[in-house]
Amino acid sequence: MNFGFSEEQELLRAEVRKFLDQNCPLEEVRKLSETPQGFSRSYWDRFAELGWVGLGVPEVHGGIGLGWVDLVVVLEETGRTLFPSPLIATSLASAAIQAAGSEAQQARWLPGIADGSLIGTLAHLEDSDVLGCAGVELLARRDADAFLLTGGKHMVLDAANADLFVVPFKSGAGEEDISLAVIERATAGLDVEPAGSIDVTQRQGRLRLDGVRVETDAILGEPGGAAPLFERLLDCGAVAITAEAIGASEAALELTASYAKQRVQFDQPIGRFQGVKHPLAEMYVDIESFKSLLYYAAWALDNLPEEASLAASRAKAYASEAFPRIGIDTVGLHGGIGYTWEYDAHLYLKRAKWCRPTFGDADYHYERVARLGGI
Amino acid sequence: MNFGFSEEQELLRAEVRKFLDQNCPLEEVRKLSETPQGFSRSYWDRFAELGWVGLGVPEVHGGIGLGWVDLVVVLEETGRTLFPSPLIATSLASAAIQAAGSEAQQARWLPGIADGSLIGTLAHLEDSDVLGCAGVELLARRDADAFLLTGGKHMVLDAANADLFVVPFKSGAGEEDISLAVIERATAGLDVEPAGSIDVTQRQGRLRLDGVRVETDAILGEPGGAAPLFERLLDCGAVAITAEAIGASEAALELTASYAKQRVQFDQPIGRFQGVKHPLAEMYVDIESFKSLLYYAAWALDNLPEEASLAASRAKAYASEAFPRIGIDTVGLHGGIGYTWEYDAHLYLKRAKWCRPTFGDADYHYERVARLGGI
Amino acid sequence: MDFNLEPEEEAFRAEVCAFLDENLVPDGERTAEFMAEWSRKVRERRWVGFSWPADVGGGGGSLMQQVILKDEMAKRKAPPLGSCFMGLAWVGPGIIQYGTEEQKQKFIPDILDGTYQWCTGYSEPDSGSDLASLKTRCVREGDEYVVNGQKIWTSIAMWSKWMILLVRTSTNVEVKHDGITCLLVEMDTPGITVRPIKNMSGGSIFAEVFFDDVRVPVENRLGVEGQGWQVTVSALANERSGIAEVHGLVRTLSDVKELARSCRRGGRPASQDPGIRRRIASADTRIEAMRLNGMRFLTKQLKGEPVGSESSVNKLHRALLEIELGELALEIQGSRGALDGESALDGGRWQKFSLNWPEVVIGGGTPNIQRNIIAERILGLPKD
Amino acid sequence: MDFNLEPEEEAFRAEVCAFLDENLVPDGERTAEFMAEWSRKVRERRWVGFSWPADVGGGGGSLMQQVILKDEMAKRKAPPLGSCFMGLAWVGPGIIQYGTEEQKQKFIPDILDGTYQWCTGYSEPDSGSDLASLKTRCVREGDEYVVNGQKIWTSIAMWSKWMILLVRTSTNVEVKHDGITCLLVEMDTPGITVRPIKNMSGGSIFAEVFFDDVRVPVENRLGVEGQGWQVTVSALANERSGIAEVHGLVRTLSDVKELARSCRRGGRPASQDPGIRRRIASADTRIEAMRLNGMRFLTKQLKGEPVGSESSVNKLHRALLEIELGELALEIQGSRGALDGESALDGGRWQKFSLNWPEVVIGGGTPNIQRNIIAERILGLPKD
Repeated sequence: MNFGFSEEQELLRAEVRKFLDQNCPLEEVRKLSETPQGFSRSYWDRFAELGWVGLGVPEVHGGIGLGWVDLVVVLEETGRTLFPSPLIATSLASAAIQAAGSEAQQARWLPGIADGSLIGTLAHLEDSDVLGCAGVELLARRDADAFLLTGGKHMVLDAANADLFVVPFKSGAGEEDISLAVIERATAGLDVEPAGSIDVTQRQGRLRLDGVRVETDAILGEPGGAAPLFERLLDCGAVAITAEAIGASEAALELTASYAKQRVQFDQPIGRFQGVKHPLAEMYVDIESFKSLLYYAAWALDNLPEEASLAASRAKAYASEAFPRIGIDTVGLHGGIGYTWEYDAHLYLKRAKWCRPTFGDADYHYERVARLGGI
Repeated sequence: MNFGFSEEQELLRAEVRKFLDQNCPLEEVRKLSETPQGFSRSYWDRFAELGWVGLGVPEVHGGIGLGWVDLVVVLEETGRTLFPSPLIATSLASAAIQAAGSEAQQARWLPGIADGSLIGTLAHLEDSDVLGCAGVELLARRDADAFLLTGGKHMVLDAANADLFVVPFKSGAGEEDISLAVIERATAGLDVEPAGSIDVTQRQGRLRLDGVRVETDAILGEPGGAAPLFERLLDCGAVAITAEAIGASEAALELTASYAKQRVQFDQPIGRFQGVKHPLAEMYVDIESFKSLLYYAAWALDNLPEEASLAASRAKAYASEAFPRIGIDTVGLHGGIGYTWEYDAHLYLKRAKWCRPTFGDADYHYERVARLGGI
Repeated sequence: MDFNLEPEEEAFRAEVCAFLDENLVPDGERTAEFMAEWSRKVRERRWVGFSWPADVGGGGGSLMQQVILKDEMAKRKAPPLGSCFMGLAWVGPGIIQYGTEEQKQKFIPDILDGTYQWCTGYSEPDSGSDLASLKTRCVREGDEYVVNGQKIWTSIAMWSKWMILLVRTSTNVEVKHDGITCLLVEMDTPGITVRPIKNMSGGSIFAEVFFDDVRVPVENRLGVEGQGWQVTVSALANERSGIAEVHGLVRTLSDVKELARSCRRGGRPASQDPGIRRRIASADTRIEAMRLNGMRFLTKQLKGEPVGSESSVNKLHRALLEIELGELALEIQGSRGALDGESALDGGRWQKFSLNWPEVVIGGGTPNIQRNIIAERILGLPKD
Repeated sequence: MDFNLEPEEEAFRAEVCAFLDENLVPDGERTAEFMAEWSRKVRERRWVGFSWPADVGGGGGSLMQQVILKDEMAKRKAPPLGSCFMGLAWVGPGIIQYGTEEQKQKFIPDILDGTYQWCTGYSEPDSGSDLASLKTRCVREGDEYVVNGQKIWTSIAMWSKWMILLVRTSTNVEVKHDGITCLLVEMDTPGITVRPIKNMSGGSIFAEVFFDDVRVPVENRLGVEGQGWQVTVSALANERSGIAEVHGLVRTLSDVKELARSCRRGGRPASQDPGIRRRIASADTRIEAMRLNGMRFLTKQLKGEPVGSESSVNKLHRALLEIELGELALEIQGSRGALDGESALDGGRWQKFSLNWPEVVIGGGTPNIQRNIIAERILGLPKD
């Protein structure tokens, strides 16, 4: 029994942290957020070189062949500095291809993912905004062996930057008719429209499909058999988002605690007042708790798939509830300074607001916890 | 515009308070709670003599002819000292007879109510535990002009002490088939079974009806036309319970604040720590707020019936949420002493737990606020 | 207890309604010409500064009449009465109470006419919640005060012609509240530098204001030297009616309800989601509690009883509601709550709203300060 | 990260399971004879005091084995290992760490055998959260200490033969933590009076204990004179595994779920009420967080890293969950939640449960104390 990270993982964490601290502190993040693409190709390439983009990609395809727990280590650090990159989106596309792609499909896309040249994403939501298989309404028309897709997906992570889109669609009415297609950016009929984000370090957009032709060799696994994989990808998404939330929350807590130690009012550091001290303690309690839940969920993704959905929902539910509260307290306990653009507090609050609904909010996940927990 | 009490009402308050402080402080309440009937006939008779039982009964029938705002004044005081009496139950029965009783019915029952000799109650709930007309499942059999009732009611306030039961029943499937009967204790087929209460100062029980014969002259108003009155009586019940909750909460807050001023730990009165001070401030905020809501609801019962349901639901919803929290903090902020039988803190907590579901809990009333508020 | 109006109050309400019927156009149709005309008319009726004494140009309205006037204006979403927000809120009342005859003549008409804006120089970098610890230095030299120091969180300093300013004229005092003096300062006085602060929702309402040997004529002192704290406290007391805030919250909640009807969550309208319904009902209930709390305080005022710390009850409610309604509005939108700008619902109105609470929550004294006020002044608990 | 067990740990788990398969009967069927037999058998296996060194009669079990043992026991709702609760929890560990050879021989076997109960004399009327301010006087006279004073909230004092007692042997100290001494006192010593305290749910677990010239032989002192605080702190550190508490909460939650299935609210099973479902899921999630937090702390302990204040995280969760689950269980019952005793569901089990939280919430250090510990010791904020 060992609920901790290995030495290799701790080393990985230290390396990622060092890289980010040296190259992309928050001033740099702010600058990147003002560019249209929102991230830096050169950092991305370095990330790939260091093996962090292809962390989960099998070694034969140019990756390192590690698991979700290792990715969590990286994501905690990217979350801590709000590092903007298509890492989560690409990891989800990569996970889909790894899980169900044929040898040929893996060989076609995974090396590019691992070396940073192909940015991937998962187009998991439609206008109904219903998560999961029930929300897949994109209905394919059959054209000989191929499928023709016309419709849209919204809230697609890093849509405008992506080269590969993993797109769930239906070829019939039921869950047994759901397939996942990998569609390349240059495909005819595919169009992307970027959308604004409450968290300026994030990019997302709408995907439009107008008679996009999907050949059999672009379908992952058996046509119609993708429902379980799609649900698993949503769990992966919830885990990845929550991993970044841990890092961001911890950074917010550090910022606030250190302010509370130095800010003097009524001749005392405000951190001496229980009205400040106790909310900070609650932040800590919440972070430690959803951290434990998240680590376990990541471990379950790798080792105990039958428990992964419940574990992921618990982690995301707790984080979706706690992180926005942490963001609000971070701004609020600072007083006026916390409300200014120059100060960093609001960056965490905005991440929290962005994070909450992404891959399911607390209402969604608590309901799922209830259902999976047998009531 | 005057959202305050009149001089007469302030005088009434002072008199009730003086009577209760002199005659029935909490030690006395504790003693009464150990008796089977749970209240004192002699205090009840004095209450009646002083006009406080017949407060709402018209003068021609021996009462004072005042309204719900006046009754609230009395109930805040009885709540403050947790005075045990069938005042709320009797007031509800009395309100039913006043509102829909014929001249003969009023003359038959109201004078006895006003002089304290008849204790009344409202049997508003059945085993389904559904509040309102939808919960009335007691189906009458017709026997010539009379109705025969067989069934039960539960959670009947002061059931074992009551002489008169106001009983809603159905003679058909719809809301237009609901009637209210006044059934006297001695009626054949009527039986009462007392039930234990989490709040030892309260009495309630189950009413069993086994072929109870209700003649036309025991029906209030037109047979089948009682639905609006029944809903109003439930609003009256919610208002009455909440009025007592104000008094009890204020007493709990006083007890806790005064303890926080004198209890010294870490060389300070604990009331200096914001961890104690702020919850006390929140108690005050809550009490003032549901107090305002309740006063307005009582005023609406008397003066603006079309707003009374929404107003009553807001007051009861807020109180049902806040009062138990106040009770818990009252015990918790005291530390060990608050947990002892001898100390009074738990009496308020138990009242809060009793009060919460009675005449509808926060879930019920907030849902009603949403519905009446147009969503 | 009586929520009905007296006959003469009803008459006043009828007068207000008649005026509004005749003169107000719907929200979308209010042109610049309309606004100019509106300002002229309400000024003519003395509804600007309606509660101020008639001899300074105010309306001499009673407390109850003010409530009626504000109530009817809010119901129809009428434009504000007068445009000099802080002048009308507390600078004017402060000058009326503490000012010299000359000061009244010089400033009050312009405040009523909305000729220019006032700003308020209270907070300093090291004096936020603990306002009385302020340090901006002020030394008298002959007929002038010389001011050096810095203010921060000064709303609309960049658009104001005058500032009401708190400075420290003496450090040799037993309690820090003494030794503070209140000055009226023209913003184009040499030595004043204004630097706008960009806030987290992207706008700029606040500014830093720097004072470098700023010379203020002694006749621009408001009240007695060293008693600026009292001037401030009684001026700020005018801020506390709380009725306008309830109207604002009512309007926001009604928009949130509309939002819940139009957004789908988990495949059905958000307004059918029991959790959302519960949260809306809870907000509705607390807003109604604020309205009624306000009426209870008003009743006390009408009876001539002092109303002080009770206003912290509504301030606390308001702070929490501003935060909660912003969260609720985003959560109702599901994953679209993560959008912003043109991509978002209503052009990102709710995203912006959900980031604007600090203006209210921090600006008017933090929730912790309000809790302290209640605990110490009302419940009598020991001071921190 | 690896939640699987090592082979030798799996072997130990198999051993435990085999024992339980063979010896345990279901909860309802445990007669007095069974319990006596059970106690004998687990004592024989050295599973009582399983973590204590073998040379004092303990099991010498590793940390991980303890967890496995407790885990399997809890899963089958087995009776506790040993009956001398406080003796096993902290008195024994304290004696093992600080006791003399004589003390070990005198007390440890009886604790393991459950021959009698120990109680804990820490809190005083004026020293609750601020335990170190205790004042019970203690003067040495020759070979005896003479104790005068009062303790309160002493669990099971009325059923105990011995007490571990903190007294003040010196007031002439710089910090109040010094000058405290730890004594082991036989409860039938002349001068001791025990008065049970009836608690709000009607039972009596606590007592007041009065000391009137109580003479305690010097050889019954535990540790050095004046260093009783250290003895106490390290003894209490043994209380902190937190695993048993999680098992208790899991069991309670599972009963609450069952309750929700069987009760109707507003015409349907409470388990279909979205608000109730949400609250159950939130409790479930926090309990799972506690379990996993515990495993993270355990991992640190296994690696030999110090685990201290983190345990306050789970203590806070537990305190709030004990309160919330009680409230939830009553609310699920609708108006029947207001009943009690025979009239109530399950004979009033949930009513009693909903009034028992102070035992946990106040007993183990109030939530505010836990928040202070986290803020000060982990986050480094200044002390109150």
